Amino acid sequence: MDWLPGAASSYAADLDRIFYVILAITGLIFVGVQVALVYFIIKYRGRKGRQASYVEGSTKAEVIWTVIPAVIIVGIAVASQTVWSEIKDPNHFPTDALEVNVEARQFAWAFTYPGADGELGTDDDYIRYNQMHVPVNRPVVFNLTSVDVVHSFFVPAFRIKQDAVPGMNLRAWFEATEVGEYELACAELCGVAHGLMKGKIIVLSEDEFQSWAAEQS
Amino acid sequence: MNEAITLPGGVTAEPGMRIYNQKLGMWIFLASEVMFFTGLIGAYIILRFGTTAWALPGVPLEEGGTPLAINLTAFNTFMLICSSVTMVKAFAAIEHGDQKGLRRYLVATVLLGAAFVGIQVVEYIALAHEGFLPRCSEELAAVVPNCDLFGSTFYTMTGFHGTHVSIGVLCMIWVTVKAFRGKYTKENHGGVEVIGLYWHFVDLVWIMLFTIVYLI
Amino acid sequence: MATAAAAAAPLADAHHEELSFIRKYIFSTDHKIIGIQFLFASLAFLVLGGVLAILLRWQLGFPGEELPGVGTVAPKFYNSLVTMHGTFMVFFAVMPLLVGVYANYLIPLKIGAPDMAFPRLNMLSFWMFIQSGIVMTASLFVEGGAAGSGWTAYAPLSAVPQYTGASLGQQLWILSIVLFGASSLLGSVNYITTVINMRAPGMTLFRMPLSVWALFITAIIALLAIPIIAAAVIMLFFDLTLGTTFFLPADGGQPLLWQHLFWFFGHPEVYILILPAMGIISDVIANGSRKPVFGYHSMVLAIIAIAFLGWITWGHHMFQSGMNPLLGTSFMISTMAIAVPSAIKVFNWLGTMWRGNIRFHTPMLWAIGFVSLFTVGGLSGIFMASNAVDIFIHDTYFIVAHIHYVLFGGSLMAIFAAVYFWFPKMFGRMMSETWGKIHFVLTFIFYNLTFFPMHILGMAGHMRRIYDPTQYEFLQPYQPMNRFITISAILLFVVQLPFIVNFFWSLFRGKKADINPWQDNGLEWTVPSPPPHGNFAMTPTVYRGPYEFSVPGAEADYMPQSVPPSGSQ
Amino acid sequence: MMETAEKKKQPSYMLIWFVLLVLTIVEVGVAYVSSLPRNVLIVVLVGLAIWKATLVAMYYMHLKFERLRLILLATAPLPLAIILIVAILLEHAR
Repeated sequence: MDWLPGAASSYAADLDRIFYVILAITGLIFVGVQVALVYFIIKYRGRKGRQASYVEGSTKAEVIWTVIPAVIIVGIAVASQTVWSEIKDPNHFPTDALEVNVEARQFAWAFTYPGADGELGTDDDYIRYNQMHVPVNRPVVFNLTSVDVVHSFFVPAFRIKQDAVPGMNLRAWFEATEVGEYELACAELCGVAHGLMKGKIIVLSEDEFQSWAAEQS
Repeated sequence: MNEAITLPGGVTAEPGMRIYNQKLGMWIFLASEVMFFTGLIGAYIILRFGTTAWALPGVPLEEGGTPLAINLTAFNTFMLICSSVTMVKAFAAIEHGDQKGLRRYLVATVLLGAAFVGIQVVEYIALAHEGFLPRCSEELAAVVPNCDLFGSTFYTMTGFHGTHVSIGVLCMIWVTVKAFRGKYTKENHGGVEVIGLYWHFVDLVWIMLFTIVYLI
Repeated sequence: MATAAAAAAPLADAHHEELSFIRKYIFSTDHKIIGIQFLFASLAFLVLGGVLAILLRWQLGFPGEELPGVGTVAPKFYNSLVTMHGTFMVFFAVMPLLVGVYANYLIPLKIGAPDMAFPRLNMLSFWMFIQSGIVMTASLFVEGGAAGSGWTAYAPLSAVPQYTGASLGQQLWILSIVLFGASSLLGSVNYITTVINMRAPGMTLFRMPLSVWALFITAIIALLAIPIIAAAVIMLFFDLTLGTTFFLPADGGQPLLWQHLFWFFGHPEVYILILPAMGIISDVIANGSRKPVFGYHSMVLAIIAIAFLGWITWGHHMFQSGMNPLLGTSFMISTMAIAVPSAIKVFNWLGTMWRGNIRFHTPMLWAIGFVSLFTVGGLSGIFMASNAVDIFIHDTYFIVAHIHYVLFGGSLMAIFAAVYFWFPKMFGRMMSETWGKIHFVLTFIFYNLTFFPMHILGMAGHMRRIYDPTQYEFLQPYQPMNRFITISAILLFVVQLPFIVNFFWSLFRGKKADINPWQDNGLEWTVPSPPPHGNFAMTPTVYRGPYEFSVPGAEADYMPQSVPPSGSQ
Repeated sequence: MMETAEKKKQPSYMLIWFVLLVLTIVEVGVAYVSSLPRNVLIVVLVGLAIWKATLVAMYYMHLKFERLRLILLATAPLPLAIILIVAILLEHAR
């Protein structure tokens, strides 16, 4: 059962777990409903001389199938909330992270890295387009903005998606756990070349990243 | 249980709201109008709270004051309130079968409503001369904070209200003509009541808009 | 019953002769004619929406290849296709098919009223709908192309012509939506007034069939939701034309404001599209099972609960939009809550079939298909209600699969059930049962072949609304599946042909229908097929609930609502 | 106010008009004399506006004299309006 793309970030496994739990629960209900439907169709198919039972309802049955879904739903909500706040709540963002500015525009991504001084907004910052180099096993917090329309930063392998809204500075984070190249896509319809607005996330080992960074400045 | 009730407007209603269709329909329509103005006013509130600076009344224009003429509009508000009372007086008159009173008060309502629209047009022209438009002139944009946003919301909200008043005046003229032809009686005057509901609603919206747009 | 019908017929004929053809069939104020007009118009838009879908599916299955006889699909045109397919299907096909057709046709007949409360407004409503449809269709052909910002028209993409390249197209889109909104508003005022004020004696609120309940609640939702979209698109229009700055961040505007306003309308809109379907399905399943609806009162409460919850869940469309994360939590909870009344409905439909004596007439087949497929759509909704899972599946094909399971597998299945069910009443002739069943089986198969694989694409991370999936390495292994979906979609489109042929053939050549071909209980089955102008020869009196099937001791297994209790006359 | 409510059939329309007029004058006055803190001023002005609007709805639109069902119908949109505005405002309370 490997329907989700290969996971390569620290929180991907948590998100996938909830996905598969929901899949299991809904799958069970799905099979239950369809089997009941088919069974009823065969069992209670119309025959001459037979009459349907005059049943108007059953409070007991209805209470049961109100309460059970409600309980399941509460369970799913609680589990989701934990992962949601892990990924999206700014108060839970990792602190010792590499900070990068990400600017989306029609139809490219611009990544601003802090230079040698490690701080953004200084003279030694440098910008790279459509390719984002990040170190493995170190959190990356990025400030996401847009120049023109709403875009969305989506890296399937990292399970991260965050809209880039013009006029807003939104923050998000990920921590890559495996060295390699991953595709970055725009997930929000953003104009004529929306489908071509792609980039690459290149995850390097810490040493490689340091030497890459040294080359840039 | 099966009793049919004849109501103003000559309509027979079955057990339901026990008011005639036209009046019920107008109330339902007004419910949707509430949501329409909620959309506009809500957008204004959100845009305004999303920014820090806004043009305030009682402050000179040069120091970031409002370009709006509040005294003129306060007078206009007064006229709209007056038109509401003449409208309700017209309704009270025909409830007693007073044809003369109905006509006199309806004419007064039409005139007051038309005057409101007229003053609003004068206000718009004056503001446009000052350079206050959905896109402000550069001189004005230099002094009025968020002038473009102010202009956008101001013209949209007051413009839609003005459109509602204008439609109301047109309908009112039609009702007045019918009143002069003696179409309304003590028993049958649904038209006056229904147009009255619309008229008071437009007045009510203005009461909110005046406070929100001009005074806050 | 028979005597009432006989008495009504000559009276109706006498009335009809006074009307010219134009007054009778074109500018008619008769709710039945208006319903039928809506039926023809919105079926035409349904076909148009289908053609657009095939074009965009072609590009996804065979990127860049030439569609025989049409040519290749350019990226800009592709965006217009995405936008217009959504727009036509939501506003001009599904919504008028459910609300325009069946609210108009069924409400007065089912509550025992001679017509709508405001027949002339009703006519106006239809002609405004036609106008808005013409404007929207025209926008496909203007310079710069049709609107290309999605049916959600997210600002600022939609607010600045340079961003999409469509200027006039976007403006016409807005104009059409405003006209459409006005038309729906007039309709809603009419439906609500009619249901409140014009019920026949004895037709208490809890004797109304669930279809009328659902249409009533739907009308309330439309009444209060549509003004919001009207306000929003008008502001968008001013941004485009008058230089206002509501949604333009450079001048202080807020893009998220658009999303809030749009989804504050948009989410209730989803329930406008599904609640009437649920009501119709309840009627058909009770009829097919020859049993009362299981838990009638809780079905009504579930409709009301879904309608109310629909107002406080719009934020789940915006989990990834940069909305306050705390707001995201509350929206997840309210969204999850909707699963409960939805589950009640599904289980109660199953309960209705349980121990029934099921007749598999064509409408019943579609109703069973509805229950089966709506379950899938409802369950897949739980994935995106979970704000954590939504981070991954938002804006992927998982969402596309979900909305199509709800709107096609749900709403459209119900629409077909309704067309087959009420066709005899509308036109006085039966549709072919054999061809109806063939239509159902083929649609059911190709429907699932088209939309089920989209779940798998979504799980793989396939973004929606992208022009060419082969541009992405991680999507290339899924291209065969995309191709499979496209071929299935074309076949799904083709197998609607039996329906079209059956519909028009039956219109002229179908077997004559008698008053009550399905042996149903509703008041509409006590008048001739088609019913005369004014519907009822004399106002009916209602003595019982809508679902008294198989009452123990009764002669027949159905008992129309106007049959007095035995013993009294 | 109390007297008008008692005379159920014939509220004194002129009295309501007078109250509305006075409230309007008070509003404009309050807006100009901005010695009050901004937030208090906003609350006071909106409160006055709601008071005036309620008077119009109650007496001129006769809502006070209608059946409860109609009152419910007429006020049904208000909770929705409040939900919309409050929820979006929370957005900015970040």
